[in-house]
Parts: sequence; structure tokens; C-alpha cells
Amino acid sequence: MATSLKALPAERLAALSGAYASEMRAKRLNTLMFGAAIVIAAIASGWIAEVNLTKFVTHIGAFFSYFDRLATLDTGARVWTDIAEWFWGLKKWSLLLLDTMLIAYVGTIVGALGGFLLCFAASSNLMPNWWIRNAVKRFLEFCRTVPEIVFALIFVIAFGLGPIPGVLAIAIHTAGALGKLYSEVVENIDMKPVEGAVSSGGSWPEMIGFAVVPQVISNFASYTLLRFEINVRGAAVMGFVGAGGIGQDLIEAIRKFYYSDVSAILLLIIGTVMIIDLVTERLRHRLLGAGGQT
Amino acid sequence: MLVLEGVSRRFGAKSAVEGVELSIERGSFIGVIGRSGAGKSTLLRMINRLIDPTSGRIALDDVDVSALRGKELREWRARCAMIFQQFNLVGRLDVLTNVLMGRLNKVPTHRSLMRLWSDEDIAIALTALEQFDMGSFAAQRADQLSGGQQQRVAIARALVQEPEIILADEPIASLDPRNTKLVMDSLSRINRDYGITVFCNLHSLDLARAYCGRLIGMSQGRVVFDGGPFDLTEDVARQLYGLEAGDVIDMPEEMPAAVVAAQAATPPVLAAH
Amino acid sequence: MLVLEGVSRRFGAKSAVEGVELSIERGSFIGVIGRSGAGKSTLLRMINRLIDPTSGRIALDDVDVSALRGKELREWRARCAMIFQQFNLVGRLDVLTNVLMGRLNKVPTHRSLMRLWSDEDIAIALTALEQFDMGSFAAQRADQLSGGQQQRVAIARALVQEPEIILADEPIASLDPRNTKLVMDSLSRINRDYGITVFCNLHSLDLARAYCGRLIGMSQGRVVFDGGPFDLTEDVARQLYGLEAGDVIDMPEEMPAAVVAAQAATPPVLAAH
Amino acid sequence: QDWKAKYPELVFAIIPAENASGVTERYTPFVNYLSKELGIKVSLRIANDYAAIIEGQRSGSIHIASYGPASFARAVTAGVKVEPFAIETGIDGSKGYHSVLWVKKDASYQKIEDLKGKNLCLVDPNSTSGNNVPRFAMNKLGIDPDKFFGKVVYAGSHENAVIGVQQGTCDAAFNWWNDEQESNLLRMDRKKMVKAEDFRMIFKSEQIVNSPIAYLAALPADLKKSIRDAVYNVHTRDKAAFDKIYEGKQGPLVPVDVEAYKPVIELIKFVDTLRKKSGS
Amino acid sequence: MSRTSLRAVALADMNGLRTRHTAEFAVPRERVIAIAIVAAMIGLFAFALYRFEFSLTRIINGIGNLGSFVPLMFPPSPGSWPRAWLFLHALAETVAIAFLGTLLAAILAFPLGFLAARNTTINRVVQFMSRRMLDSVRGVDALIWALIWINVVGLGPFAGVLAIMSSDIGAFGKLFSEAIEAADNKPVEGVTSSGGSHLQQVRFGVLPQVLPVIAGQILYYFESNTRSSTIIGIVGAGGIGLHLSEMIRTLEWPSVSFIICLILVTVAVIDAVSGRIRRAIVGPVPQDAH
Ligand SMILES: Nc1ncnc2c1ncn2[C@@H]1O[C@H](COP(=O)(O)OP(=O)(O)OP(=O)(O)O)[C@@H](O)[C@H]1O
Ligand SMILES: Nc1ncnc2c1ncn2[C@@H]1O[C@H](COP(=O)(O)OP(=O)(O)OP(=O)(O)O)[C@@H](O)[C@H]1O
Ligand SMILES: [Mg+2]
Ligand SMILES: [Mg+2]
Ligand SMILES: O=P([O-])([O-])[O-]
Repeated sequence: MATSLKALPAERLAALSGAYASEMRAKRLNTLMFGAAIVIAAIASGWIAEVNLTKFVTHIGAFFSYFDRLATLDTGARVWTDIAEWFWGLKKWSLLLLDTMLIAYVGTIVGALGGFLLCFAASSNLMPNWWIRNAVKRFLEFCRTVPEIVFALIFVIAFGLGPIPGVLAIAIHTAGALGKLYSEVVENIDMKPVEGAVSSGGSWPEMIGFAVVPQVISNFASYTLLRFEINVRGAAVMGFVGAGGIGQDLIEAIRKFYYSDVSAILLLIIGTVMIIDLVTERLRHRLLGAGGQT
Repeated sequence: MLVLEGVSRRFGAKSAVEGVELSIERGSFIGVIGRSGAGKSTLLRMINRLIDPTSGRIALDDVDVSALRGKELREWRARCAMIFQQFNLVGRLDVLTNVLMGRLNKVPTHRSLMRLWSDEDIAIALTALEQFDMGSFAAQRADQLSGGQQQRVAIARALVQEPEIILADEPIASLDPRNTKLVMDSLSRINRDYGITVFCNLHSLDLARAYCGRLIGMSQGRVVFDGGPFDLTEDVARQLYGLEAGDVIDMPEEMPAAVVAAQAATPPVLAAH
Repeated sequence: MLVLEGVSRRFGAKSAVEGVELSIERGSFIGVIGRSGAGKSTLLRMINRLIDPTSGRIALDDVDVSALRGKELREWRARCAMIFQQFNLVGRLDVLTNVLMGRLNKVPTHRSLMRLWSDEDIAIALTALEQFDMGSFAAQRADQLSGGQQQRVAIARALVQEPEIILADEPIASLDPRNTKLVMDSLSRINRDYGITVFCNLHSLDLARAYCGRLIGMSQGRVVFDGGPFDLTEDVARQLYGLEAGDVIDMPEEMPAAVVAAQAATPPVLAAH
Repeated sequence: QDWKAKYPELVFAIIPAENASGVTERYTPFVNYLSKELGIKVSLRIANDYAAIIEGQRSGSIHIASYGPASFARAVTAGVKVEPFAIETGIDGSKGYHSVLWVKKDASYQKIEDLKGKNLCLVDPNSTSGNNVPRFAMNKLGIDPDKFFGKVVYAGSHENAVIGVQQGTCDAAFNWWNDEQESNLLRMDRKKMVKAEDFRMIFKSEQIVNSPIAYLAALPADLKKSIRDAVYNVHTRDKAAFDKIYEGKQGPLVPVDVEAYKPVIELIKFVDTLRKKSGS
Repeated sequence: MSRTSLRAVALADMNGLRTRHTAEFAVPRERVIAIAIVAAMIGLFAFALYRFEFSLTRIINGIGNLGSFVPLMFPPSPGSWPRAWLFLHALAETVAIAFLGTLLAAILAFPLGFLAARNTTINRVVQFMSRRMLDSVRGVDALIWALIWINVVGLGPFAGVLAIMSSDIGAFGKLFSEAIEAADNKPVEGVTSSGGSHLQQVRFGVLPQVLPVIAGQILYYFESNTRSSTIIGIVGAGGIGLHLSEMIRTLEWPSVSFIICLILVTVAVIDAVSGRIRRAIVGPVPQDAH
């Protein structure tokens, strides 16, 4: 083949490609075994989970039956034929939604601050001390594993009914969830800027502030806003502490089979989610900026 | 014949390249010189179409390069290999795969996505690596290499593209004298033997004079010099590097001016050859 | 007096630096030369304690640098500024903040984290930038700069540290002749006027000879040469760059060997000064 | 029988009642008994949300379901074609439980009317004994809770409602109550969360009818008959399975029809009328 | 000693610097905006606390009660051996269902993530539509997904798998796309410059960078689905969530804490495995890389 590269002596080439192949073989074998493990685990899980594809295929038509009912008013007419009737509770729901967003806001802020403060100590590239790192990791796991309901109950006993215990429970769970997600972002950063900051004698917090945060801030923002969204939708705890919220109204409508209410509330929530997503997108693209070009 | 007609590029308010007019013969060895920030990298990136000109037109033999799209654009890029100033390797992939990136356009997509490279491609890639003493690093991750090693991988990637044009953005910045010679010589050889056009951003005027058949001097985005290596007079260099205005830096007195002036050199041993 | 005693560093099975023994006088200007991959960067990084030696000891005036921890370690790092081969800037921050990071050790943490820099610090940073023609880029994001511009920002960052030792890892790799002179001259000036020790990894032997009072040659992790600029004979250079074995590269015949040999130069105008 | 070909497997679904634990262990022998009696496979599904069971019955994938009274009524109003055929009974043959209103022992209130302007804790909007029955009962008394009380709070759970009274967040709270031996308050007392003697009952609702077992109306008549036959006789034919479920605290499962649930269905319809009143 | 001329020059030229660089010495506009935003957020926070009838005295008084409930949960105990066995079994089932659901969601969301990312999508319209679709999927409550799938496959673990899958696709699509957008562009340019197609740019320029992040997210959701297994309980697949809520409902606190401990151990194991997998993908942390 015509090539502008000078050909290599055959034995040298054989030696080099042999060395490369043997180094790669180990890696490839690892990948293969990993893939095989996933497939086997998936098959086993499918068996435990009673996956039944025939049933799935024969009844897939029923997938739309619930949607069909969601699009139907009590009167039997389609929802869009009578928007006023469909969104009869718009004012109530909007207020509830705002209310819920306020609760989610406080819970998310407090939790995100907690997760932010802890995530660096849980990252292997910034916290070489095994003990501290693992202690923080286990603590974060504790925060997100103990059900919000249990925290809420403890706080209800301590502080009484009302939004406060719910917000606290949300905040603890949020700290545990975000702390973990944040720390994984931190473990994936480019270490060059970190070296830059460290080499001039910057302290640990300064290194974080100048070299790490600018790299991770956009991902942090995306996780935080997703969590905010989850907390807005989350109904269970707030209902549990007597603070209601749009989530509880939605669950109530689902359970009582007020189909048109379900679809109306759902649309409100989806609208909110979209707005949050659009805001996140703008925010993140600002933070990411033009990106390196040179 | 590669023709640039009134090519400009702005970044926001800043004009990085402005109204560049050039015609380049096939098989030329072009040195692009100029101060840091003059727009050399931007010019090369526009030829490879990594960034689009804000205005103007780039054409090769009547093909309007600046209007190419899709497959044609990819083929154009495959035809003009780029060696980046900052290497632009994929740090998490091994060295050989990084070099094999240069052959993407020649391999069916489904094969490349599965990383099923043919033996021939691997042989070509290893040959390129070995040419720059990097054969034994083939299985190492690219982000574990020293600066000069990364640069050599980047050069190998460009060569395995078997391009018609090579756009080399300071290909020897991080290289020691021996590797500098290796690299410049192989660029020179493929230019001479295979008629491949080479664009090379260089900071060393001596190297530029030694290797390039034609020099293009840029300043603040404009071409301010265009001529043979021996047209680059003192005055031109003065203007190019903005040294005419009172030079604010004082020179360490104890050093012989002539020595200070020489910026770099291959070890004298070579000069004796 | 900076002393390195049997300093080694391995990466996995690979030995990057091996058994380095050095004593460096305060106020020296040391050039570190050697082939790509010889271990030059690794050596400098160990002195700044960015990586720890696998074995051996680094000491300054009886202080065991390799044993420092916490605040003392940070102070040590502040005292020996590092200029990185790949700049290591924070791409998403503006240029001025990148330079001001050189002052982190001198500003209380709570102030720096709020970015409440004193006017004096800002003035110092801007002066350093202006010194390298980068004053007008202060507000731009670092990842939007050209290669040479980034390098100059990295140098400015090191200078505002007001260090006692400067560890410069190929500080001029991406610079044009004028900026090369600017940078080398200012290193030379602060070395001469303030007695600051400078370590400089260089690929250009001419520059090394011109600026450095002492040269250290490395090969495969070991120090194989240590002497004054004029002790660097042809033989030594040959050995250092591994050119003794039959040189496989053919030289483009049409070029005058002497020209080929010179790797780079400041424009001749300067020589005439 | 030809239904065996059409129904090779039946699904029996239950919702864990709010006052019992170990549902899986308790119901497994019963389902095995059914399977043996019917001669086909019967599988047990426990769903934590009755909406899931109603949807399942609607789609025909759940054949027999053990409901709570209100959730059964909900299934009927949601238009699912189900028929109740058996009802749980108390050990004394009673067929229901109650919603009660607790106040602090030393409070002065003697009846609901005394609570004007005070704060009331309900449980959650879905709870039969903690919301629907109380609202229905108060409606009969001519009380509009949202106007009559100072504040009406959904406490979130039966326990929270009791804790709310104890802490003074509310002056009275509705809760479920079986009889003198079993109620949520007594259970919290046993778990040392509160002391039962600190509370006093000032209202007890009419009996809320017990939980029914219902099957799909569309099942073949002879299959239905076999099911009924098996269920009505479980306490004699497989005493162990029967005792496992009720731990000797309840009487046998006896026949019932939809008539018995008319009051609950009325209740649910009443609750539905509240829906749009609370809005806009 | 360490006074370089830099400082002297700077101080001597203070006025010159100020006139040449007014912007750098002034408080930057962005800082003012940032402070305003932070102030607004604090204001909203304060308003929220006021609305929630937050009172310090209530909190302080309550702190004493904080521990009063916790002793009820100690020592953790399943109650009986068969129950412990039952819990373990339910946990294993939960892990299996969560695993399959998460895996399916990840597989389906993977291409969507690339379509929804600005730097890898086909065009702006596709990107916009993909994101809005993901928003909608996320907006639909998990309970609704459960009910929908019950209509198709009936009660049981399969419905749980499908419900987990549907509700996680939305989150995955969003998270994947945002990790992709944050990837460094330099390696992508390297691939582009040699004529790599869109697919190849993604495969070689983007994927190696984002794979560790994506793997982390998938494993996190696996963990999350395991520990908050409410959907699995709702669709009648049992699972540990069913037992946990049952124990909470019947106030059997030692069993509650026992189950929590079981889940904690599982989560820690998943975390350890996840760490190993991510390290296998990332390679040794390149702390000393150049
Ligand atoms: N993405 C960008 N955004 C804004 N400005 C940019 C961007 N890329 C380049 N520039 C500016 O355009 C000008 C030309 O940059 P270019 O990289 O072409 O210079 P260069 O001649 O290659 O310099 P060097 O020798 O230092 O590499 C510089 O002033 C640079 O700051
Ligand atoms: N993190 C790492 N992991 C593995 N090997 C490494 C690592 N860092 C450096 N090396 C290897 O150690 C050797 C010395 O590297 P070093 O960066 O010190 O070289 P250098 O002399 O600075 O070269 P250059 O002139 O090319 O910058 C090289 O062979 C390099 O591949
Ligand atoms: Mg450039
Ligand atoms: Mg180096
Ligand atoms: O912790 P989460 O399961 O809510 O992510």
C-alpha cells in the first residue's frame, strides 16, 4: 500500500504488535468478563422478576388505556373540549404548587449545602485519608438510606407537626443523595488546575474554591436542580407531616380515580419541570462558557 | 492549489484573523510565523474547518472547502491532517488507539466503533509511533505521558491519516533537539517525496528558514509578510515581532548579545555533521 | 543550599527518576536538559512536592522538605513557584484570577474564597501580566487564549508568588522569539537582582548555554551531566540525546547542514543590538 | 370443568390492612388452601396501594381481591365490575370497626360541638376512619369542619394525629378503634410512644363495615361457586391456614353482598362531592 | 528577600494601573449580580422560614425530645429468625428488580442522552424535543407509571421493573446529556480533525470522558431504587420496601431499624462495587499525570 510512512522491519513490527496485543488482552478479558457478568445478572434478575415477554407483547395495547382515561372528563367528554372544567382547580393547585416549591426550595438549599461541604472529603482524589473518606461516605449513605418518613417522625415528635420536620427530613436525604453524586463529579475532574493551585501554596479550601469548583459547578448545578425537581414532586413526606403540597393532591386524585384532575395536575408539574430544565440549561451553558478552543 | 479569499474570523468583538488572501501551490512547505496571539492557530483551524470563517472563502482546486458539509467535510478533514498545539489526545485511551484515530475515515464506521482495527492499520500506526521512538508506549494511557511524548503521539496520529495537507501547529514546541530533528525531517521528507503540502506554525525563525519553502508572517490577524526564506529581512522580523517600539526589557548585561539572541539550537554536534 | 539525596520516583514498574544526587547553591540559575521522557518534569514536580519521591530526601538548609506537612508544606510550595509544561490554568476562570492564585498563600483564606483581593495584589498581578503584554487580557477566560498567551499567564502566576525558587518546566515552549526573550530575561533578572534560584527545563541548548550558570543533563531518570555551560561538549550532547548510535534519520539534502542544525532563533535584528 | 382451561392460574391480591403485620406469612397458607380446593394455581400478590389492585382488577389480571371497605367502595365507584362475596367477622360476630375522636384526658371538651374554633387533626385525605367517616359524620351533625374548627390539619398518619394531640398541636384527633382491646392508641401505648390513659374518647362513629373479599364479576359462575365454597369453609377445612390469618382474634368469613356496602359507597360518593367544594 | 521588583514596580505604578485597568479594580458587574442573586435567595429562604412558622424556641425546646424516639429503635432486631430470613429474601428480590429496571432504563436513555446534549445532538430541534420529552417522562409520577404497567402485565415484579425503568429514563436522559455537555472539547477536536464522523467523535472523543460519570449515575440509581423500593411494593412485588412500611405502620421499631441496617449494608456493598467499576473505567486516578 502506498504510504508516506517508512515501513518497519517485519520482526520489529511483530514484536511491537505482540507486546501491544498482550497488554490489551488482559484489559479486553476484563471487559468481556464484566460484560458477561452483567448479562448473567440481568438474566437472573429477569427470572426473579418474572419477566414475561409474551404477556408484555400481547397486552401492550393496554399501555394507553390509562392515558385514555386520563384524557376523559367525568362527563365522558375529552378533557380538551372543556378546559375550564378540566382545570377547575387551577387556582388551588397553583397555590399548592408554589407552596410545595417553597418547601422544596428550603429543603434543597439546606441539603445541597450539606452535601457540598461533605462531598470533597468523600472524593478519593482530594481526600487521601482512607478513614475520613470512608467515614464521610458511610455517613452520607446513612442520610439517604434512613427513610425520610422515619426522620420526619422523629422530627414530628421533637418539633411538632408542620412543614419544619418535613423540610428537615428532605434536607437530610438531599444531603446524602447530593453528597454522593457531587463526590463522583469531583473524582472525575482534570487534576492539572488542582496542581496549579496547590503548587503556589494554596490551602485546601482555596484549592477547592479555585481549581475544583469552576470545573464541577455546572454538574453540581444540574444535580441540584434535578433534586429540587424531585423534592417538588415528592409527596410522601410532606403529606406525612401534615404539610400537604401538590404531590399529596396528585396522589389523592390518583387514588380516588379523579382522572381529569390527575392529568391536569400532571400537566402543571410537567410544565414546572420543563421550566426548571430550561433554566438549568441556560445556567449550565453560562457556567460552561465557550469551552477551550486554542 | 489551496486558495484563501478574504478569510476572517472574529471571536465576539475580537478579530483573530482578518482578510487573509493566500494561494498555496500543491506540495509547498509553508511556515507560518508571528507573535503569540497573531492568529496562526486560528488560521490552521479554519483550513481544517474546525472553526468556520466569519467571512471569506477557502477553496482547493475550485472546490469550495468552506461550503462542504457532511461526508464531504469529513473527507476533507481526513485529507488535511491537523497537529494541535495542545495535542488534543484522548487522555483515557491508550496511545495506539489515539494514533488509530487518524485512520477513522478509512475504516467502516461499524468496525471502528467496535475498535476492530485491521492488522494493516495497526501496523501503520505502530510504524508511525516507532518512527518517533514511541513504539514501546503503545499500550500506555495517553494522559500518563510526558509532554514531549504526547506531542509525538499527536504527530503520529496526523501521519497515519496519509493526508494531502498537513497542518502542524507548533509541532515541536515540547520536543528536545533530537526529536525536533526527527519530526521536522519526516515532515520535510513526506513533503518532498509525496508532494504533501505542509503548513507549519513555527516560533523558531531558523527552523522556518531551514525547512520552509515559503514563509507567511502574521500580525494581529493579518498577513504582513509572504515570501521566500531569504526575503525575511531584519526589518521584516522587527515589524513582525513588534520590536521596533522602544524595547522595554533590559537585557542581562553579563551575557554576550549574540548568545542571547540565538533562541535555541540543536546540539552543536549536529552542526558539525 | 538545596540538596537532593538519592531521589527516585517510579510509576508502577517504570522508573521516571532514579537516584538523583544534587546540591544547589542559593541563587543559581540551573538548566535541566535531556531527552523527552528523561524525567525532567518529574524532578521539578518532586521539588515542589506535587509528587513525592519513592525514595530519597530533598532538603533546603537542613529543613527536610520531603517531610513537610500541612501549613509548612504549603509555605514551602509558596516559596518555590512552579511553571507547568502544560500551564495548568483553570480554564473557566479569568486570566487575572488565575494570576492572583499565585498569591493564595499570602491572603487569608476567607478573603481569597470571596475573591476579595487587595488593590495591592491586583496591582502586582496586573504588573506581571503587563510585563508579558497580557494586561489587556485580564478579564478574558483562560481557555479562550492562544497557546503562547496561556503560557505567559502561567509565568505571571509564578512570578506574583514572590518565590525564592522558580521551577520552570519548559516555560518558553510555546513562545515566539520576542516573548522568549522577555521571559528568559525576566527570569535572569530576578535571579541576578534578588538571588532567586531558578530551575529551568529547556530543550534549546543555546538558550541553556546563554542563560544558565549550571547545566544538569538527564537521561532515563539519571543525572548524566552536571557542569558549567561550557563543559557541555559535543560528546556530552551526543550522549545526552542518544545520537551516537547510527542516526537513522536522513537529512533533507537540499538544506545547508548548518542551518538545519540551528533549531531556533530570535530574529537576527536582536543579534545586531 | 372448562374454566380450568381458560383460567390456568388465579391471582389473589390483598392490601395490607393498617393494623396488621406479616401479611405475606399470614396469607400464604390460605392461598395454598385455595389452590388445593380449586385445583389450579393461585398466586398471592400484596400491593401497598389499593389503586394498584383496582387497576389490576380492571384489567382482569387480578381475579380475587381482599379489599378494605372504602377501597372496595372506590373500586365500585370507579366502575370496576367486582362482586363482594365474603366478609370478615369479629370474634363476637360483629362486622365492623369505628372511627373515634380523641382529646386529652384533662381537657374540658365532652362532645364534638365543644370544639368550636379549636384545632382538629384528621389523618390523611384517603383514610376511611381518619377522614372520610369523620367528615361524613360531622356533615350529618351539620358541621362544616373547615368553618367550624380553627384549623383542620392532615397529620399524615394515625400516629401523627395522636402525637399532635399530645403535643397540643391539635385539640382533638380522629383515629381507628376496633374495640376495648385493640385500637391505634393502645398499640402506641404498647410501643411506649404515648400513654393511653392520657386520652379520652368523645366520639365514636357508627360501625364501619368490615373488609370484603371480592372477585371479578366476569368469572364463570361455577368458578365463583367453587371459590365461595372454599372461602366460607376455610375455618373448618384448613383451620391452621385460617388461624394463621386472624390469629384466633376473628370469626369465620361469612357471605355478604354489595348491599352491605351501600353505606360506604354512599360515603365515598359524599367524599367525591367534597372534591370540588374544597377547590377554587 | 522575597520582594521581587514586581511589587516595587506595581506600587510605583499604582495610578497608571488604575487608569489602564479601571475594570479590574472596580467591583465587577458579575459580582454585583451574584451578590444580588444570593441576597434574593437568602430573602426567599427567610420568607419561607417565616411562612413555615419556624421558631428557634420551638427548635431548641424540641432538641431535647430529638433522642426520645430513637431508643425505641434499639437494639435492631428482626423479631424472629424466619422473619430475618424473609427480610433477606425480600431484599434479594428488590435488588434483582431494581437492577433490571435500572439497567433497562440506562440502555434506553443512553441514546436519548446524546440526542439531548447540545454538543452531540443531531440538530437543535431534535435536542429541544428530546429534552422536553425527558421532562415529561420525569414529570409523570412513579405511582402513575406503576398503574399504567399494571394494566399491561398485571401485578408483580415485572410491573415493578417496567415502572422503575420508565420513571428513571427521564432522569438518566437528563443526567447523561448534562455530563456529555460538560465534556472537554479538545479530544473531540482531535477526532474531528482527522475526519471522524459524528458517531466516531462521540465514541472516541466524548465517551471515554463521560463513561465514568455515566457509570456512577447508573450505579447511584441502582442503589436508590434498592433502598427506596416503594414502587416495588406498590405493584405487588413485595420487596423490602413493603416490609419496611409495614413495620413502620405497625410501629415495630426494632424491626424498622433492622431493615434499615440491612439496606445500609447493601448500599455500602453497592458503593464499594461501584467504586471498583468506576476505577476500572477511569483507570488509576491520574494524580501525577502531566
Ligand atoms: N475561543 C476564543 N474566544 C475568544 N478569543 C479567542 C478564542 N480563540 C482564540 N482567541 C483569540 O484570538 C487570537 C488569536 O489566537 P490564536 O490561537 O490563533 O493565536 P496564535 O497565533 O496561535 O498564538 P500562539 O502562538 O500563542 O499559539 C488571540 O488573541 C486569542 O486570544
Ligand atoms: N503518571 C504517570 N504514570 C506513568 N508514567 C509516567 C507518569 N508520569 C510520567 N511518566 C513517565 O515517566 C517518564 C518521565 O516523564 P517526565 O514527564 O518527567 O519527562 P520529561 O523529561 O519531562 O519529558 P518531556 O521533555 O517530554 O516533557 C516518562 O517516560 C513518562 O512516560
Ligand atoms: Mg497557537
Ligand atoms: Mg516534561
Ligand atoms: O436518594 P434518592 O433515592 O432520592 O436519589
